[in-house]
Amino acid sequence: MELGVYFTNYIYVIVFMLLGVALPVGALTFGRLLRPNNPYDRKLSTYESGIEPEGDAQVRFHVAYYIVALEFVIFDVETVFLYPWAMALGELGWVGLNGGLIFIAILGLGLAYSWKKKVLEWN
Amino acid sequence: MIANILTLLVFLPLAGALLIFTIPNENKNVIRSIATATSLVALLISLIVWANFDRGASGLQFAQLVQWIDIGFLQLNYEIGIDGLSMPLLVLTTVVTALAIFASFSIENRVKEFYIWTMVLLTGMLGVFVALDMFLFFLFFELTLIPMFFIIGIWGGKEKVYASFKFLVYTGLGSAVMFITFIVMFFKGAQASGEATFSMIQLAEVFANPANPEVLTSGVRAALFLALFVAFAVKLPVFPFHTWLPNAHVEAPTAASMILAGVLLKMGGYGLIRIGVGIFPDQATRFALLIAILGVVNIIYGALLALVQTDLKRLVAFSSISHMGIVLVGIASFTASGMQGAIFQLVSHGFISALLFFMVGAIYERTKTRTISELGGLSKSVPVLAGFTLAAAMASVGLPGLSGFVSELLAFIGVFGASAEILPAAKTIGVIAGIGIILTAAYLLWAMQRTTFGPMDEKYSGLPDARPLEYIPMIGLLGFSILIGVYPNILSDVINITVLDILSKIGG
Amino acid sequence: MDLIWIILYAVILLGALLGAVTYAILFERKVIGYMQVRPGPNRHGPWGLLQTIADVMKLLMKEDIIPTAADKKVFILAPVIAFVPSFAIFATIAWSENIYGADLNIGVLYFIGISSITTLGVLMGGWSSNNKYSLLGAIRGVAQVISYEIPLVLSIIGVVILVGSLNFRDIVFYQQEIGMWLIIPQFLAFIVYMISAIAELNRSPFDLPEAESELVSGYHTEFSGFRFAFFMLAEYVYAIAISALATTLFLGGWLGPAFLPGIVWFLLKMCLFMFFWFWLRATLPRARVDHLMGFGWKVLIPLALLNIVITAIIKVWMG
Amino acid sequence: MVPVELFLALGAILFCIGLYGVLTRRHLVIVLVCIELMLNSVNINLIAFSSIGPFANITGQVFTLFVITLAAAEAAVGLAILIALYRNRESIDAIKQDLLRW
Amino acid sequence: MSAFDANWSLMTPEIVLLCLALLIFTIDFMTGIKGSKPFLGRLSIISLLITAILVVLTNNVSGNIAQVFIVDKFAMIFKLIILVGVAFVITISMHYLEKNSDVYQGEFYSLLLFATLGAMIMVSSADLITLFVGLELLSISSYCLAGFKKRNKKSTEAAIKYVILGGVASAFILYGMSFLYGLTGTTGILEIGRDLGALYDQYPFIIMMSLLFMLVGFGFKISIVPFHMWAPDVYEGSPTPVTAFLSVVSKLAAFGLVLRMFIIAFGSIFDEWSFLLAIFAALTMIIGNFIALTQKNVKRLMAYSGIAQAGYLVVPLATTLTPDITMSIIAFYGIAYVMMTLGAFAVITLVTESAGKEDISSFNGLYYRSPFMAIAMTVFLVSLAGLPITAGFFGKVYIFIGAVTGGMIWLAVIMIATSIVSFFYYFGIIKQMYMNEPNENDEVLNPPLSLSVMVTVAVTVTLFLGFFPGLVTKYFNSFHWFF
Repeated sequence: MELGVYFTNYIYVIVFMLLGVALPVGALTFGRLLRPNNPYDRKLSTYESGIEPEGDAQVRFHVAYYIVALEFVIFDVETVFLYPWAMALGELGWVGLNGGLIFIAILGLGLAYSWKKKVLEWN
Repeated sequence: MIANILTLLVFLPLAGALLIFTIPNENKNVIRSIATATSLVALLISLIVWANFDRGASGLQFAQLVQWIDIGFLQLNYEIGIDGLSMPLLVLTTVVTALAIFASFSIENRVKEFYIWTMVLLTGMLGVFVALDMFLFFLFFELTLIPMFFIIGIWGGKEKVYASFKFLVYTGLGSAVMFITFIVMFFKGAQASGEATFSMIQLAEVFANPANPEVLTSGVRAALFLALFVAFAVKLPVFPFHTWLPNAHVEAPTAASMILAGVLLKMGGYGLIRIGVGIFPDQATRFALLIAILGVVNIIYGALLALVQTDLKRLVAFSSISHMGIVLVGIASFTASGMQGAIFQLVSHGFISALLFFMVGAIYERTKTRTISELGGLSKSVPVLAGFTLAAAMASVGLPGLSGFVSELLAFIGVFGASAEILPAAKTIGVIAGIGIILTAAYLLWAMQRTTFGPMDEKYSGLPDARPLEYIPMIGLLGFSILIGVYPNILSDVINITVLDILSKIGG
Repeated sequence: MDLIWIILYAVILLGALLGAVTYAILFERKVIGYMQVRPGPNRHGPWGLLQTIADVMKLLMKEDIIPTAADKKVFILAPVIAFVPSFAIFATIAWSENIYGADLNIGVLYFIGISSITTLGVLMGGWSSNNKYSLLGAIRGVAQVISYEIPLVLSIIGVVILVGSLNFRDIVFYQQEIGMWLIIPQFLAFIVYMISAIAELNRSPFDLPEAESELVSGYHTEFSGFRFAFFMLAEYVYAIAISALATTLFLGGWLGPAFLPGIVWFLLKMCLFMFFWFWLRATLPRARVDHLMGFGWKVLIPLALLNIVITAIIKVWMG
Repeated sequence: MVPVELFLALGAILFCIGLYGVLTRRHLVIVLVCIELMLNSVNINLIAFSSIGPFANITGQVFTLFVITLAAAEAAVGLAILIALYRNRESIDAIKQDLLRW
Repeated sequence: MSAFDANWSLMTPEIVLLCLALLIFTIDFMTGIKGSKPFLGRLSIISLLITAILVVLTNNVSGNIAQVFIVDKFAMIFKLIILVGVAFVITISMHYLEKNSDVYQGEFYSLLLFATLGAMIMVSSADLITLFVGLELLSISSYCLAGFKKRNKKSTEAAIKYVILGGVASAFILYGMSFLYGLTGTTGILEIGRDLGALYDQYPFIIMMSLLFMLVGFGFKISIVPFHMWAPDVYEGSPTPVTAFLSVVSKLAAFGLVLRMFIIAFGSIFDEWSFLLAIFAALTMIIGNFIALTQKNVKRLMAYSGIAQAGYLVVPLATTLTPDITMSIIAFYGIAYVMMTLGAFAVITLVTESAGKEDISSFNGLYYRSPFMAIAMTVFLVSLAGLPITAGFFGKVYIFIGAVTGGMIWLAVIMIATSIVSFFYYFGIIKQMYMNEPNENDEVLNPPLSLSVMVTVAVTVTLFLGFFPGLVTKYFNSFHWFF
């Protein structure tokens, strides 16, 4: 049964993931037996180069980070389309090529736009 | 020339409006002259029509039919024509409007707009009286709405905005009901005859055809007729749809009040006779009692309220309501004289109420008050104005020799002669209506007594009397009233055959 | 029955990876040491072979500190989230013609998809620590990783166009078929891939998120003991994975002269890449953050797009 | 074989959770996330139909690709607007966005 | 027929518009982002006109691309309406942007063009996927446009509300679509329409649910009650030309979508949804008109007015008529709606930008300040109110007659009754213009030539269609609307 093979492959994936979880859990549990445990306030305080931590650390980020995130979302999702296209290009022929090139051209235009708008400049 | 004369008449004022539009604001006198000239030409044309009207022929004259809009299942025609019913009203419209324009020379602000709107209004009113296609009728009916809204709203008195909106919404609602009814009639007609038309004449035939009982059941006809009645009742106005009228009349500028009372109300009565009775004669007779009772209520209610008014213009406004009741009673009698009385009343009230409003306006212009108790002794300070006011009041009361008398007399003859099948309690109704007439005499005479006679207030001593220009509307309107009063044949000549036509449908 | 084999395969691979990471770290320290003309670790065991093991033991016995200000649940979860995907990637790597785990038809996509989850672990770690350095480090790290992920992903598309499949084995078979490693027709893609891979791995010269001089230790400042170890482990496992991917995509996977078995060729090529990473670290200074971001967006992405266009045209042209 | 109804139920549950979140949450980022959840429930439906539906074919998966993309685009725009909003108002609490009321 | 041997030339207008939009976009960022760029506005208008010409030229024959993209009379008329509408919106924008220099002009125009493209794809699509892509292209561009004044608190708030509710609406539409796909195994609207009748006997509940979900989503997009809550907020906050765009182009395009979806895909189960739509239409007309009465902000007022107008537009869809007649009615009203609403928005933009506030009182004494604009506005408002002799009047008459023909007299009566209610607020503005004195600091308005020309065109068409509706309707009646 073809579906069987198909799913077997994913059983690999699941096993790997479970093992991946098991290792840190096991190691940390095992480590508990070995390691000392002597917490006190000073030790548990946040590290801030030795001085008293000041204010909340979860501060606002510079807006550039958001913009990078947005750019990423756009371009990353665009690649979602490029993968199937790339795979099937052999059969799609010229029609497929034209479509893809238009797509990439628009993508490139978007990139040029953000470039020109200085979104890509850090600071 | 004669063939297209109605079209010319209807759209002439519109052309005048366009001409005025091109004149700069500052040239007030030029604008006034154009408006006057236009209205006078319109008057002239209407008189030509009057002269050429074949008094002996039944049916429509000067008819014209042009296909206008064709939307597949919906054909609209530009179908116009007049008969004895619309002829007098056409002349009434041109006369009152022309005289109202004379009366409006005192308006100084935004003259251009005023005359543009007046001209548009004139087109609308004339259109209503000549339209034979119901859709066209509706269009013209609506066309009167916007100009009047503006005229009341811009040039009106203190409460002008309230009054204009009340006018807009009431009459708008009336139009909506009318429109819905028209469309339903259109569909029912199409269902019955297979031919989709808005033509009043064709529809009248379709609806009169007894071969269409399944589609046009008595219930459907009754509903349609009542809906039409409500629609026109707003305009006429019939109690309880009358509340817009006092506001609108009181707040409107003199000229607009004249047109409003003189012509606009007549559109309601005209519509009722033309479409309501014309297409649903059987239903009209069926509801004759209802119409008559409403008419009586109108008469009494209007008169009673007029009795307690302190504001002269308001009093005149309520007298209009009262007088319109007579139209209803006249129609409800379904006799030749009753119907004639109704039409006579429409015309005669057009002249008289216009005159009354003009007089009130003229007095107000001088004394700056309309409160009855503050006036007094006007006959001493402004004898000519007081005289004409008195004459107008007398005409309104129905003094013999004036038009009011003729119409009331005809209506009463009609009521008392009505067949018992159609109008059961005719005599009672007649008597109660008669009481209403007495009340009319009471409030008008009382008001006259308090305003024109009595001791003269010192502050009114130096008031100027009628200006030459004011003589034109005064004499004109009173003249027509007297003319009809002493020579009613001039009108009944024209009306007669049409009235008989209408009555013949009732099968009486 | 199958399941047992699968588990066995996974366990063996895990063991191998742990060993590989252990010695990769040693390898790195040695390589850099020699390059800087010093011996590197040499006290524990012959040539310092036991150095990393000692380090691991030390980490295992370190006290486990979770700062009071930290968001405890996320803090505990973060290293696991960072490690699991980097290990799960290996489920699909084909070591040789016959040694492979999941033979996924979407292998490359799986690789890319799973590997980007690691970023989440980094972000969670940085954020949950409630420490300014950690947060800044994490944010910077994420910004860098996602910026370079795009050219990385785009560069692979060139290969996909040529091969017409996302399966790792198909990719290698294709190279066998045309008798050429894809590094030759896809040289541009290879360059883009290499550079973005370095940034993806947060390795020098793009190791800004961990810039000790500026941010103490980046996102894992507050992590200690084995929690810290798992971040490090994830990093190295990921480095191996990227090397394995590069090997498959560009260097013909297990292909090589027949005197050595395929898997050995594969591992050798992987080691070459590993060495390359370490070499760079010893050689190049750290890049400036604005240069870094600008480079990715303004140079690598256009280059990758250009590569796709050229490859696509050639592919269709050739039929 | 897993019946398609189970996937549909999962989709429905996700959709409801998303809708509930949109309606009740005050933090606008979470609201946006909930919208994503709703869109993903659609994806589950489509994929389920596409693989084990009564008329299983590839179209559903293609549709899913588009949904994912457009969801991402929408999220991107939503977040961008959110940033602008935050800069203007110093708050992304849904309840506090009340300049526009009648 | 597959996509490979399809007649792609059918898509010429869209492709050309895309290229031109990208060109404008490129020119914009190549010439620096900021600064006044009226030439881009002019270029955009020219692009739209070119596209409009192409739309007419390529629509001689009906055709389709792989059953995904359809070209028929329906698409043609809607595209023309959309293109003309956008051209008007851009004319308004050019004036607006001159007054608001903080807005990035080129982006504004190109976003408008992209949105237009989305709208065009929407009305031409015959596949759920294409349809959805078009819808989102339009929606996402609109979200950006709504928040275009990014330093303005109201604008960003409007945008975020729009994004959230738009997103939810999209989710609803998609959720409904997913079931439709699942049951039929296809996303082609024509095929769905063919299969649905039979399937409905089998799965009435699921199909009804799918339909309801889509109705909710589409209801949001065309802002019918009870899914209208976003519209007033978004309309008020958005820059005025964007409000115009949303209330006209966006709404009509979404409406085109609804029509194609309901007439073609759900046509075979008409009886199941027509009454529901009728109720929605009635609610929309009633609530839209009544709430509009209380509005003091002119854009908000136009929003409620737009909601009410959407109600009128739904009426023909809910009545039993042949699709061709339904379409004639809607198309006629659509044209009238574009002309009167955009004309009104042109005047509103002029007035509010000069006054610096959006209160209705900014219309005080407009007649003294610019008689032409006041008269034009009067024509538009009278048309919106549905009084003769204007395009709006005949549009309503047409709808009304359609409703009566279709046997929904009660709906027709509600329509007329609510029209009367609308007199209050439309004439309220007229009152401000004619019966109030101008505000203290208001000066004489000097509209730019382009705006005057646009308003003139709108007035002319509004009046012309009022006098001679037959010319257009005769043409429409000769159509076979759907492919």
